[in-house]
Amino acid sequence: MGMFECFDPREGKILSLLDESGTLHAPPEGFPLLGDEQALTAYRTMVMARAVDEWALSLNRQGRMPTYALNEGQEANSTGALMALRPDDWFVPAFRELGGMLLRGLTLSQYYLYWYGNEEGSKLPPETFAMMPIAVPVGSHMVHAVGIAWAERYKGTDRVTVTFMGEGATSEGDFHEACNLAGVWKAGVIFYVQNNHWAISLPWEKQSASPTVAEKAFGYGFEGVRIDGNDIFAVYAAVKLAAERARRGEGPTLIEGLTYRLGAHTTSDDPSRYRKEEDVKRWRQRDPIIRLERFLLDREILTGEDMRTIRDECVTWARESFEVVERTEDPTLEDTFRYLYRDMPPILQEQLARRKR
Amino acid sequence: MGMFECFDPREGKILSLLDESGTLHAPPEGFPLLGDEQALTAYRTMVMARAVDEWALSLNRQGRMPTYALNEGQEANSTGALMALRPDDWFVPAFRELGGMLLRGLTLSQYYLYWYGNEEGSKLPPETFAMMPIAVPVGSHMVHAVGIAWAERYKGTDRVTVTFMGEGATSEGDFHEACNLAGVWKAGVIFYVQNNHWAISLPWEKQSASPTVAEKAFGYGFEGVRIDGNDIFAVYAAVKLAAERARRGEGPTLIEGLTYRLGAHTTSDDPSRYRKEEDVKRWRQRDPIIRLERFLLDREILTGEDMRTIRDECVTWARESFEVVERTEDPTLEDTFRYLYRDMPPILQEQLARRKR
Amino acid sequence: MKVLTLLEAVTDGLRSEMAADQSVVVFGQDVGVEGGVFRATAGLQKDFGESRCFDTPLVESGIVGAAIGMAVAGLRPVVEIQFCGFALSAFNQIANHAARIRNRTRGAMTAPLVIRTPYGGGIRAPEHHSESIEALFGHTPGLKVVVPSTPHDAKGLLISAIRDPDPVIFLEPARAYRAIRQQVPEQSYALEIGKAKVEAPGDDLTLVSYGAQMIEARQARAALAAEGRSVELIDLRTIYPFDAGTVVESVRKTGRLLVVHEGPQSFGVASELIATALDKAFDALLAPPARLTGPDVIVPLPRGERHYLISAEQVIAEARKVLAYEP
Amino acid sequence: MKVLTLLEAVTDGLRSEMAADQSVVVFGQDVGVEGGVFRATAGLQKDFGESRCFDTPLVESGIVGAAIGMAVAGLRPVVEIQFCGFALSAFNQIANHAARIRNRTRGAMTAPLVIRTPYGGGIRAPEHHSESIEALFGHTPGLKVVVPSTPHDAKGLLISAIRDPDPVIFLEPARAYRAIRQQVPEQSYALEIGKAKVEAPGDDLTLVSYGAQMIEARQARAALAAEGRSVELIDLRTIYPFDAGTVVESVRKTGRLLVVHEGPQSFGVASELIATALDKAFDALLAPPARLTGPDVIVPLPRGERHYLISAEQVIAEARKVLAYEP
Ligand SMILES: Cc1ncc(C[n+]2csc(CCOP(=O)(O)OP(=O)(O)O)c2C)c(N)n1
Ligand SMILES: Cc1ncc(C[n+]2csc(CCOP(=O)(O)OP(=O)(O)O)c2C)c(N)n1
Ligand SMILES: [Mg+2]
Ligand SMILES: [Mg+2]
Repeated sequence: MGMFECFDPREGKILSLLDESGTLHAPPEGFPLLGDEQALTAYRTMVMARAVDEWALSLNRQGRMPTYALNEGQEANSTGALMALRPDDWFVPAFRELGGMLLRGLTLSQYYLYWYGNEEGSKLPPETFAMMPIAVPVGSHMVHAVGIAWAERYKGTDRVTVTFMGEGATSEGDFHEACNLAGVWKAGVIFYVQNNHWAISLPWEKQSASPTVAEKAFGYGFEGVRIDGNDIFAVYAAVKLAAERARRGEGPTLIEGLTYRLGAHTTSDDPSRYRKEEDVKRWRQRDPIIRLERFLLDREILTGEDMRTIRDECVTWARESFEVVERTEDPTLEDTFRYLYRDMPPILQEQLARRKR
Repeated sequence: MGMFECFDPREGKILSLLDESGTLHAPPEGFPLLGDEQALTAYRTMVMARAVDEWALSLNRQGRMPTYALNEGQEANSTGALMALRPDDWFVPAFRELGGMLLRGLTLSQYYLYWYGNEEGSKLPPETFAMMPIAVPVGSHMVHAVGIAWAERYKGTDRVTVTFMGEGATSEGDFHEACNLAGVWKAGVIFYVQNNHWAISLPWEKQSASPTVAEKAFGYGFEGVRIDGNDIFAVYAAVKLAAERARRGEGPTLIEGLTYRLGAHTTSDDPSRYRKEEDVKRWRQRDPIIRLERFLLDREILTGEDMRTIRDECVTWARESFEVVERTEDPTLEDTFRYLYRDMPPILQEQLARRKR
Repeated sequence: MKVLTLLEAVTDGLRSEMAADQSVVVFGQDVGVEGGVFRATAGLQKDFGESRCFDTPLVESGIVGAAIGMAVAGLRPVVEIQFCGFALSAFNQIANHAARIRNRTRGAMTAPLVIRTPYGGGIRAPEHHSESIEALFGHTPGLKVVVPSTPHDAKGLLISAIRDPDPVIFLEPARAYRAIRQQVPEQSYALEIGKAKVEAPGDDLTLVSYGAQMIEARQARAALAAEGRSVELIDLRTIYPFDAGTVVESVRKTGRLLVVHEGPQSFGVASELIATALDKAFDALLAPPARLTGPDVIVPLPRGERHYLISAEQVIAEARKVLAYEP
Repeated sequence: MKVLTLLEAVTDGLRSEMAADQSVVVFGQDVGVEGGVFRATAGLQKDFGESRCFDTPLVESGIVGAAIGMAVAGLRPVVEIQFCGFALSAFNQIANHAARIRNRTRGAMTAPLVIRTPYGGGIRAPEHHSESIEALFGHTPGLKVVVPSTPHDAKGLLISAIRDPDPVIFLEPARAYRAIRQQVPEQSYALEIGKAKVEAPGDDLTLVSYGAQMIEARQARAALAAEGRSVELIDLRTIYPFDAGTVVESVRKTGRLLVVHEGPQSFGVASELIATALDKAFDALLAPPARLTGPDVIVPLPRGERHYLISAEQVIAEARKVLAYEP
């Protein structure tokens, strides 16, 4: 314990380094800082994620894209986290971690392909991505991360595992079983909770009577910390420290990133039914991208001109990537049967043959 | 919060009033004490529970009783708890709450009948017992208690609900969902965890990395307290306070009763495989019954003679009750079909008719 | 009478039972303020108050488990699971408690709760949003499993489910939610659970289906009628306890049986109906009873779903085979 | 060769795969120090160390979920669920993840794990310790479901299950754990999953069963032989993917089929085998294929269990009926 002593969530502490004005405050002793180059990478990644979302939304409105879940406003969480990890560290996402996925080298067209409704979008060889596919049953995947972390220790590697979830997912029984096992096994896993304040229409206050998500960790014998999830520097620092700790075999950490779902739950959702525009407006002030832009401008790492160029590149890339998707062959009848088992059993061969007629 | 302020489990505090020598220490201001009459009732109940177990064990060895779970050493927990509640408060047991069941007026022969392997043993009209049947799937019944507590509030009664579980049950996902719902609903429920240090062969230290069970409550926004579960006075006081709080609509409380499973997990288990006799010996010193006997003798509420008489009565009652069980008719073929639905559907009628031939 | 979609009929059924019986409470994820992800509970919180219709945290097992407690304490909880695929996390509560409390207590306690959940494919949804798991529930002793295929049945069967003294799994065909509009009585009415419906009489073939698949079954019957083949179309409506009598009677008349449904073939509904028909109508069979079901695969994502779903053409082709069979 | 009980054969199978493959790890509740509530893992922790065989907290869902992660990361986890009734709390992990990860990732990832769990009645146990839920798993696409009935098969099939590239539910007949002793080879051997076994040839009737029920099936075959009736006895061994070929071939020869098992009848294994036999052997049938199964009820507690379990006499009586049927 003690790594986050100065940020005990039970005392209302929150780790935040880059404020809304884009001013970077000196971190506590020993907390790592993103360098300028990294800040730039983070910026490109987040802007790309934003552009991907915006294009997906308009594609959905055009009837070219089925239900799609947006990352708008939450980009700093998975972006900062994945920048703090090694490429071979395991990444077990929920479904709002586009930034992190891009950093893992997932091509945009494959990402779009998933949401387009093609299983090829989740074809992720572990040796290439060290990343699990999107898990639709909320809260059920974190325990996989614990198993992966156990396996890596067993195999004698020092790879750590980060798993993401929303604050709503922390209500599911499997969250509890995952945390309890991680504590007992001292598993090298980081539970990153994106507390975006909403689970579809349910606000965080009604999700749990606990004042914070972070303090739930103490009931499992490990540390939890609350951070500003829209602050790329805070995310990077917290995950980096937690990862070092995990690598040293000192066990799990729970990080609650305070963030906000600026958009609808998915393209099928209408938030005006359950929340006020004012709240959303307030959070727009805290947009992780604007904040980083101000920082980059102040530091003269980027000019406004550069930023426009970056945004345009991203928009173009998004559009081109989706065109690839629309040109992609749909899965065949065989594909529907081929991947149930390594070797197709006779009963499936027969059902397939019958369908072919 | 604050009722158990002076006993924050995170500071290693434990509520204990009657020590092993039988000396009763003055409780903190406002903590209720069992009166002499009640202490006597508690004693009779616990001695009865012990006698019932001992006879069941020997019946099992004689091949007259199938697998049976013993309460030996844990009697004070459910006995003290049920004495602190109203007869109409709901009681949702696990399977080691014989003392509490006896206080609810469950006849010994019905209790034995359950373990004997006859569903009639669980025929418990709510209006008579306000008690749920024994729940075999560990950890799955606490959420029922939360639903019951919600329903009583909805119906406008002030009945509260107590549910029991072992420390092992707290690892199950349903424990988490029950606590989270109870917190969010401010349900009038008391989670009483009998931490008897073992879940079959798994010691508490390996069940969770949390130093205590009690502190898990804080992650759900309510209070948890650790008490000496072999101390009938401490149990009574803690449950009474928690019940008053629940009745006032102030929500749930988690009580961790520190106790010990002196016997085998069940009659099918051999603890010598996984634990040392010394540990058991140490806990025998803390036997809740011996402790209460010393108190009753000191206070001259009972003489040694009285105690022998009580024990003999209990032994006789146990034996007679089991004779009733052995004389009881086994369930019929019809019984096997009759209770699936209120009205037996044609398909079951037909399956039944076919079996009759 | 008013014209309603199946979805609106569900809301209407909930509404009328909530109005009639104070002990009916509706809860689940997003059912309150939001009115449900499909809007099945729209307006109920506004009209009946937060204590009658409310949102819960993300806890499928907890929702069902709490409903069991409420039911034992005398209420009539009607819970929603957003998609039936997510009901699997509540399977322990459903099968090991809800289905068993009456038998466990020899009738001293019951759990008269209703679990409403959309099922089936064809809605271009992500993974886990298109399953058909009625046979899992049907194989679990102590449960009743109901699947309406029309607005009229949806309201009447839901009302019966809520009044039923035992736990009922109420599977709502998502693909049919808005597909059909139908005249539905204003007032409350109950349709008997456990009764199949002969939707249209016929002599040459007994065609059995249920839920959204009834849409293609009806189209197939019409097409075959045009060819001069007379098909008796049966809507099973209850998966358990299923109405063997109606199916067998029809098969004894037609001598030919085709069962069509979306869910996996092995250990599925069609296999059960065929085995049952055999028990009771073997001598009357003119052709081997046939199954046209989903294969034993995972429902594909939208771009491949057409390979899984059963079209009217496929039903027609299969029916022709059964009709053509010469003993 | 050595003489082993089915239980000892399971331990022997685990032992030989653990010795052969470092990636095989065994865990679950009380499997380590204690060696399992049935002693199936006795001695493994002592011989292979705590990292190869260890105890977990009380978390069925967590056990299976963690095993999925380990399997994806390249291990071969073999987990024990103390009784199959408790596997229901892990059903979401089993059906929504273990069974789907290969298809979900188009073969990029697999979950080659084994879930060992005792099933079936007749052991005078409390509630939830006597269920037969093989059909629930069999109806779940992506799973393999294996049930051995002899020590020899138990070892060989368990070894195959551990080596299998896909998730396998390995159901161990608790009633047969110590009931049968048999010669079992010392060395390691694998028996093919998906293959039924014709245990004894016959011409008049095909009798199919599996697991502990094979005990009564064998007795029935012997008794009927004494009456001069020749019964072909088939041990199904794999519930999914089941061996339709072997069953159908036999039925085409005998023209008569009787399937016997403990689990509930509706949507059960017998119904599936009968529907399948019908697809492929209708013309060869001399009598309606018959089911003798557990009724659609909850397994009674010990004092009433005899009303549920199927005796050799019942099998004989049912077989006589099928044999006596005149077309
Ligand atoms: C087990 C399960 N229940 C319900 C759903 C439907 N659903 C999808 S996302 C969601 C809300 C999740 O909230 P949270 O965990 O906070 O993640 P967020 O959407 O806010 O990123 C729900 C209820 C689901 N996918 N899985
Ligand atoms: C879900 C489930 N898993 C496993 C079991 C088998 N089992 C019965 S009691 C028990 C240990 C329970 O430990 P604890 O909760 O501490 O209660 P205790 O036995 O100590 O009173 C286990 C593993 C069960 N009954 N239910
Ligand atoms: Mg959220
Ligand atoms: Mg215990």
